[in-house]
Amino acid sequence: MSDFNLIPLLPEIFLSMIAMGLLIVGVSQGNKVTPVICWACAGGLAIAALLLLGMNWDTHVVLNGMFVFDQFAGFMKLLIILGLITALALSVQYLEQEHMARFEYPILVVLAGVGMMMMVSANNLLALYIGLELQSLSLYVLAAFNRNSLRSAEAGIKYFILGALSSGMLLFGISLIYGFTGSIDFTVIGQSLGGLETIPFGVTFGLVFILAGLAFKISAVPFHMWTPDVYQGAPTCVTALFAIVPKVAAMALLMRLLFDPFMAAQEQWMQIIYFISLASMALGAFAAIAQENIKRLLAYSSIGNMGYALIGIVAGSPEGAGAVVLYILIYMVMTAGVFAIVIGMRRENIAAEQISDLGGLSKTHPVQAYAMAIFMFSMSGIPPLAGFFGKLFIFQAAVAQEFYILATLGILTSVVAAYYYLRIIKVMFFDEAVDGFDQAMPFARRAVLFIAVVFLLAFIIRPEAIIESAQSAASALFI
Amino acid sequence: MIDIQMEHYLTLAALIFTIGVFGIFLNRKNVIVMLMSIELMLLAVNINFVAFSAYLNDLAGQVFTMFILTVAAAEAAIGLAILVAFFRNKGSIAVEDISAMKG
Amino acid sequence: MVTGFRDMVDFPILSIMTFLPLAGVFIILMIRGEAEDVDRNAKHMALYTSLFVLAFGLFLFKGFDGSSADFQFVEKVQWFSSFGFSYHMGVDGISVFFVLLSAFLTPICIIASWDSIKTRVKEFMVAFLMLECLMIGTFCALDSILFYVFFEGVLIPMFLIIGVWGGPRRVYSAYKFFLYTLLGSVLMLIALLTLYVQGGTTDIPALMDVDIAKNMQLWLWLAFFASFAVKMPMWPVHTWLPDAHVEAPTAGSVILAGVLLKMGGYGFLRFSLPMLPDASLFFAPMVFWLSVIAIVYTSLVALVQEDMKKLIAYSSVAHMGFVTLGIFTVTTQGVEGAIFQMLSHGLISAALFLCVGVVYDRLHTREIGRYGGLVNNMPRYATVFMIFMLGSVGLPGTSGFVGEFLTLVGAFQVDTIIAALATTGVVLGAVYMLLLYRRVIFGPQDNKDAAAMADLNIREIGVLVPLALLVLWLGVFPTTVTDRIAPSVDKLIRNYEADINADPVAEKTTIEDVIIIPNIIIPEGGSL
Amino acid sequence: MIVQAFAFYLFAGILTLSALMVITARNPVHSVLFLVLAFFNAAGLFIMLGAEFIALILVIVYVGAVAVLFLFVVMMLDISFSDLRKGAMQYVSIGFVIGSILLTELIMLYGTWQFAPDKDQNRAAPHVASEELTNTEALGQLIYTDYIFAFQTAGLILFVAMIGAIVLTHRTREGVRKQSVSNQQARKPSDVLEIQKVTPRTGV
Amino acid sequence: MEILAVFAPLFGFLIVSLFSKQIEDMGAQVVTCGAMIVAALASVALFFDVILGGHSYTTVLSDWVMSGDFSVQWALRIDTLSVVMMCVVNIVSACVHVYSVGYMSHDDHKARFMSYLSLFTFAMLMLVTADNLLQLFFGWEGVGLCSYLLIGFWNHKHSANAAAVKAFVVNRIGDFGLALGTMAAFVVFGSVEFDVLFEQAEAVSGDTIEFFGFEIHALTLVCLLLFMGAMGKSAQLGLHTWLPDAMEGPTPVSALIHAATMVTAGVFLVARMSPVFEYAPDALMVVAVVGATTAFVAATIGMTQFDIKRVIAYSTMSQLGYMFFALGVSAYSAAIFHLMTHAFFKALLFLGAGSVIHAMSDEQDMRKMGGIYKKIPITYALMWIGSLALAGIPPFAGYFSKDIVLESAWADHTWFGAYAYWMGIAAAFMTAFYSWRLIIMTFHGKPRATKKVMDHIHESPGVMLAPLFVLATGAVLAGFIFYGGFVGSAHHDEGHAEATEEHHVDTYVVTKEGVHKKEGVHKKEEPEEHHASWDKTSFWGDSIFVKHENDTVEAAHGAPFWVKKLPLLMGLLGIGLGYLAYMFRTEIPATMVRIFAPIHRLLFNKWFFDEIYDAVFVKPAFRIGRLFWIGGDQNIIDKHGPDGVADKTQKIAGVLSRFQSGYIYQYAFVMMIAVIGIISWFVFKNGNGF
Repeated sequence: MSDFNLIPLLPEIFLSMIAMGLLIVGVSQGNKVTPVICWACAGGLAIAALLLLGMNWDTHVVLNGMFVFDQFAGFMKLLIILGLITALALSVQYLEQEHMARFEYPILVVLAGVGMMMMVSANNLLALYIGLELQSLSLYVLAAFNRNSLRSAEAGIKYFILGALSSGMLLFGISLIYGFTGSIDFTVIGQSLGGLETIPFGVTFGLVFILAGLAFKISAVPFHMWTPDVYQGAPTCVTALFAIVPKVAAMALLMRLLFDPFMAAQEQWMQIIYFISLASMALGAFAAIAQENIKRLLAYSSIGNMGYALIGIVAGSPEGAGAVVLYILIYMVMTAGVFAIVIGMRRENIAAEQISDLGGLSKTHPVQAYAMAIFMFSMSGIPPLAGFFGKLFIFQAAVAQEFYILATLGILTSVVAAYYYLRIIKVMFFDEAVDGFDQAMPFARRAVLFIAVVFLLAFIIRPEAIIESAQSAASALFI
Repeated sequence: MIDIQMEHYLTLAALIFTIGVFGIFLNRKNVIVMLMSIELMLLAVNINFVAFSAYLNDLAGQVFTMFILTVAAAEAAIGLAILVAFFRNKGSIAVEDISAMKG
Repeated sequence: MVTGFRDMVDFPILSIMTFLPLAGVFIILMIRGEAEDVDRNAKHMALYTSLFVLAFGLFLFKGFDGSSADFQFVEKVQWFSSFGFSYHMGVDGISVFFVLLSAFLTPICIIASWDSIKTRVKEFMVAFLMLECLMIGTFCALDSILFYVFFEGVLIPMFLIIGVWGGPRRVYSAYKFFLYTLLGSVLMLIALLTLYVQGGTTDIPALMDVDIAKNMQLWLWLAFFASFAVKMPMWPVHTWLPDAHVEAPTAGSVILAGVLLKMGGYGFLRFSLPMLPDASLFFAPMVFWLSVIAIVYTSLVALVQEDMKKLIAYSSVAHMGFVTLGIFTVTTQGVEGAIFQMLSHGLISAALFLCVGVVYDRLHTREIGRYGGLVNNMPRYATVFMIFMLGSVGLPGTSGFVGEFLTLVGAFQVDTIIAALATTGVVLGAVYMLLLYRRVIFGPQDNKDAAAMADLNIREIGVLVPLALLVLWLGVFPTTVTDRIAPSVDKLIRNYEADINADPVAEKTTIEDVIIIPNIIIPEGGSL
Repeated sequence: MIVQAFAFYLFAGILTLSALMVITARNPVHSVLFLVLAFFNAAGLFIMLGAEFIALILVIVYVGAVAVLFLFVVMMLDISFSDLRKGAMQYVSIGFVIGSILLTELIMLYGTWQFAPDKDQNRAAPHVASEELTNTEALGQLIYTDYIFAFQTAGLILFVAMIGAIVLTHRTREGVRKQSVSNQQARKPSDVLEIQKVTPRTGV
Repeated sequence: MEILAVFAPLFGFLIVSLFSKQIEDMGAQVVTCGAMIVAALASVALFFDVILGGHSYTTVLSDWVMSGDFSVQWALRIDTLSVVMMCVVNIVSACVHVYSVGYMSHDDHKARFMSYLSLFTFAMLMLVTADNLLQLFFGWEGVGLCSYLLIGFWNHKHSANAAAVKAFVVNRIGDFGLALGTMAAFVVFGSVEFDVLFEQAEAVSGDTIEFFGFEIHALTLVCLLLFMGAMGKSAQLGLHTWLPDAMEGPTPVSALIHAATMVTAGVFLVARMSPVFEYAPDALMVVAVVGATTAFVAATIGMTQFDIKRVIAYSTMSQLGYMFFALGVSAYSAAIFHLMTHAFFKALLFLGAGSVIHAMSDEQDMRKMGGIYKKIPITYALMWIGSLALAGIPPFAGYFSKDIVLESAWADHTWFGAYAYWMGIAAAFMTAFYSWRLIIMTFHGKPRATKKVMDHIHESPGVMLAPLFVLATGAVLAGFIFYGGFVGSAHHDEGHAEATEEHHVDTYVVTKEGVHKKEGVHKKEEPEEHHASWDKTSFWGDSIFVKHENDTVEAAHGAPFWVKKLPLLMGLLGIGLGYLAYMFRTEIPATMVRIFAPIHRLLFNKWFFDEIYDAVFVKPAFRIGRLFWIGGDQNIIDKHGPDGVADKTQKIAGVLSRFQSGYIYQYAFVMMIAVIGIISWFVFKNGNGF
């Protein structure tokens, strides 16, 4: 066991320990310490991030080729950890308000995070599956976490059943790949496929099933159907988590899978992703228009945004991959900001989830309204906000590979999408004011809001550092 | 036909997988049957893995199967737990009742 | 004097003009205190900021070397270095006057809104200063991505200005404005990216030297056209303009008509002509016909309007028809005339909207029939209104004439039918403007409340008279402008002709060339 | 050979039929029982393929734990199953078409199944001759070495499953008297007992 | 000097419009009249300078439009043609200014009125001194603007506003041609400067230009387009409808703008462009035909109108027709001559009519006048003078100019020359007839006005009469004095003295009768001196160019006797008929009307031009405008464009939203279909792989 080297797993191990340790604390102290545990988990995540940063980011493949740590993994894990911290920060007050402050919540979040990090580092179909399931199972529970709420439970059921179905497909695909190449190791599969003149049908079938499974995780059309319902039904803090983090992991996994072992089958997967991307953008744009519930709307928005990110994958170039990473990063920030506001939409301590509840926000809470406007303009890709650059690089990558039609259709759907983003702005700024929300915005949410706004506004000024790290992260996939 | 080849196992797995898929979207009344359909799908996958494992003469497939079994058990536990939570709220686990959210 | 400014090349005057308004925005955001004080201080701050920008604009004008066709006051800084974009600013004869126009109109708008904006004054001022920043930036940017950032960013403050401070149908109009223009611009974005990929740079001066394959040019041209045609706006994508104008507050209409529409024309001059000469040649007849249709069609529509702003809005479409016509003649007169027409229209239509705003502030209606005989109680108003009305009609001696006439001279050299048809627009223009003037200013005073309106106050005079003087000055001494734009226009046309002549297959472009889709879906080896 | 074929077709036939019954049985309890039957037959197939350990695990874990869990929940939830198939027929035809397409394609695929030319070098854990090592031993060697990562993570998954099941279903019932050992232990006589001197004939 | 002559009115305008509050009405009147008189004197001085001194020149003021090859300067071109025009404009304008002081004495907006008059004068001067087509266009539109402002001066009247807009718009239609002509000139000549045009006219006379898909003789096109402008401004048939309506303006305006100056701008334009027109014979033909027809049609209408100013307006139109056919037969100098004399007598008639109207308490309908000649004898006398001049009775100015015009037409020896001649003769008869119809209806017969009005009638004040006298002097003398210079024969190119001799002789021959009469009435002081150097060649210098073979003015001098005398005869007959019908046998008009009812209706309704235009252009324009707006913009573009797309989008959104049914099995179904679909895609795309 020459590669029994656990150093690259340090953050994961640390976080598992934290989770288990805090579970013991929770069990002994009861639910009243939930906030403490939340913050402790956040702290643990922060330490994990520091560990991550302190590590050697050169490529390491350890544990019998199961686990890879490279720049890409490091960068994506960093995003995941930051996303988790954000999600936790947004949750604390909400849990109390909704009377679901149970200490398992942060534990499950951290465990889901561990699963995601494993997905990012998976270098083996088995590791992929295991990591994915660790993440998924945690998230199933979180979706149903408010067990006194019918909607939450329903969200849990839907997410679970469809998730299990998608896992089944994923596994079926994996079995076919295994059956063809005789291996479940990414490197070996890649070499094996690379030596072929044509990709046999077995692999194509397997690829289709695997992509179906992963497309489910990033909620890409037509494997998206769970998303609106789950986003709406799950407790808002969980929705925030769903929107912010798991997609990073799933997208990272998808990228590693496609660019590493299946690069040789690019012609095949590109067609699939092409279709999925287009369908996601279109559906995300059109279906959101009819929504009244802001969480549902954000669900469709996330579907659409994943469609854009997938364009970068279709391009199949290092620039494309870098664009995807950057897009995901910017999308995360925007989503975090949006949820910092959505989670605070409460009137007389009851969550207000309708878009119309935002009416006249610019009069009652101008700061929130302007922040929200910035997020919305950014999401619709209007410069000079960061969201524009996310799209810009994506489309640049597509155009560079001469995917003109995809780029054009994509950008046209972004106009349709702008329509519903504008609607939120319209409600906030043009409509008559309804009663203001319950005041008290805790520090954590304010901080998230502030950071998101500053990021989106300031991205244009000094973007180089972020862009370069995203690009070098993505380029690690292409070595 | 007499000589049992890998293709036989694979075909069987495909059949079971299809039945599992069928079970999911043909079912109207009972979520538990859906969960069982998923178990069938996983079983099909397992058959695939074991068959390949045997014909490749490689144990990795069997290892994979083992982990699938493990995860499937965990999944079943969580699935049933969610189901119970839902039942407590709704008093039903009919599939058609799980549609409060749509649009 | 000029050499003195030459020495100041390092002085980043364009950046200062562009971003000074943002500094004003920050200061305004810092203002705290009683609501009234905040409003007042915000107004003052905005005004001073915009006046500072204007002062810098005058320095710019003074320091601009009108005999050179090069880009001047160039600043270039690395920006998005990994993509090779750069923060590249500079002006040449084509853009410098648009910068000045923006800097000139903003303080006017702020003064014009002094009393008429009563709610959310602070936000309004912030929006306006942001708008100024983006407008000036658009005309200074020499990097295509930077250009796009400014060009598109304008939508944000404008959307809010129409939506928040607009009239009863403001939501519809704001949406229409935003989505329509966004739809056009995103296609341009694709074109810009394609240019970037083809040329390997986003630097506008460098892109002008990039040769692009013919059928690719055609597609790119169409993409640019989608954006600029909507922005201009050209027929038949003009319908957002009347709505936006009608609903926008006065200052919003002023900026919309005064500056934003010009971005389309500027874009044609910056991108379509120099970068895609073959395609421009190919599509010129289409542009001509669309322009002529715009001129005649919208003039006729303007004839039957009952809403003053709508009438002026339609007249804007007609006037911008001359601009597109002039640009695509690619003759010295046509192009210079188009630029001049844009500047002149920037002043005149802005002033006309201000004039409408004056009476709207008093009576809160824009319906023509509600007014009448204003010459009796508002003689000063009648006088300035007349000057702008005549400018709009294109009376010689006003700036409107020079631009229109030059574009027509340009058009006549290329296609007499087009020129003749376009000239009918001059006649129709006279009809609807005179009818408007007659119904509003002359005639019996049937409406008591209209008859009781007070004449212009000092603030309104301060807004309108400079505009009037400029309109007259440019009408009598247009060389103030044309001399300075001539070198750049010459260069543009020389390069265009060189490009056209360099390409042996340029003469015959058939529709098949357009239809052949370049290897679009899949890179070579692909199979979709 | 014949025996093998016979066994395969027997197991496969029963497996398929019971799988069908799982999804068509009116009574969920029957479904669960058919599922158990299916698992048994699958285990038989696994043994035929030489995967004894997996076969046993399937019986023990699935039949012993998972199926029983299902049974338990089905019974607990007390589900009525009167009109289970109402409305299902509208999807049957199209579902059948879809299903047959999938099946046809998969079978066509298997009919021409090929392995990668370099599959023998790709093997991660070549099966050592069974004389030296039983299937169980071989697997055991693998999961604690090469697959330790997956093994540990599987542990985490089960951990999550535990937490999940508890957090979703465990209820602290109000009004139920429960023994609190620590309270009992912590109780001091002085807290609950008051010794009063009772003066005779005066009452308390 | 030319600066003074041109810019003094502008100065007056600026002072008055900027400081109207400070200087008040009185100051405004003083400033504008003063400036005008100064300008008039300056232009007379220029006249002598240019014509006697014989040097024409161009003063460049500044650059105007410079764009590539298209370069135009602000410049004052001073040559005979322009100084003649300047004199006419400035003198008439000065008269009108002074007259207005009296005429507008009851108006509230005196200062505005005076400033507009001054602005008009300035614009007119810019027009006549232009040295390029564009500056001419500037003045051209400038006078149009002032015309608009002044017609609509009484802006509380709907009719005045309507007339003002109509005037501007119809003029604009003409300007459409002028603008296109300017562009065409630029394309043909590469410049719009007169010097270049004139120099190169011969060189490019063979060129053609593509216009509306046809290859057209370039110069013909240029000239016709320019002539279209002239038609608009000079109210030639087709574009004349604004002129009668323009009588809504105050009478001084009618006198200045719609009789003496602005309407003659078209004549000036063609004369100015004579070097070009000479090479475009087809264009000349059109000019002649249009002019002749206008002369006739306008005269027919003039016979039936009752509004005193409208009658004069139609007569103006008719006289303009004379000028145009003169131009059309290359008799440019004759046209300008008639222009000048006409300016005097027509301004006189208008101002006289104004005086009448003023006296009649703003009554303009002749049917409500009559029998007032005793109350306003001076006006009566002046009207007589004007009418005599108009009717072409010697020795009044009109006689000289009208005759030379008609003779030139005859002398052209072309079909259109003959056409013009006969039309002109007919018009001359009608002109005389309606002139006396006017005089008699207005001044003679029984008073038809109310008693109150009659009591109120009074002679105009001195400030109004003085200008009338100036104009009357012109109306009487101008023809005789200037005949030699403007149109006098100069077919010998030898010596000056000889030419003068010949000229004298010629003059006597041609105008024997006129001179006789004239000698009886007036002393002549200066003419000899002038005559000494006056013949038309030296007079015009190179400001007018006539190809030798086209020199009809020269040829006119040799016209047969009947040709020369027929106009006079017709004038006398007309006067006689006028007397007969309205003085003595007053039932005749009514009888005539009854007999020729259809024709009368046609004439009375001005040949239905307004109605036809209204039905063909105005109404349809509005209808089309509304159609484009409602039908085009709203129901097609918006409905299928943005709004339609928005609706479709909403619908799609609704469908997609309904598709999201909330049922798990459906979601699963979609997922499976997708997977199977994708697989099938690969299978069917390259199914041979199996």
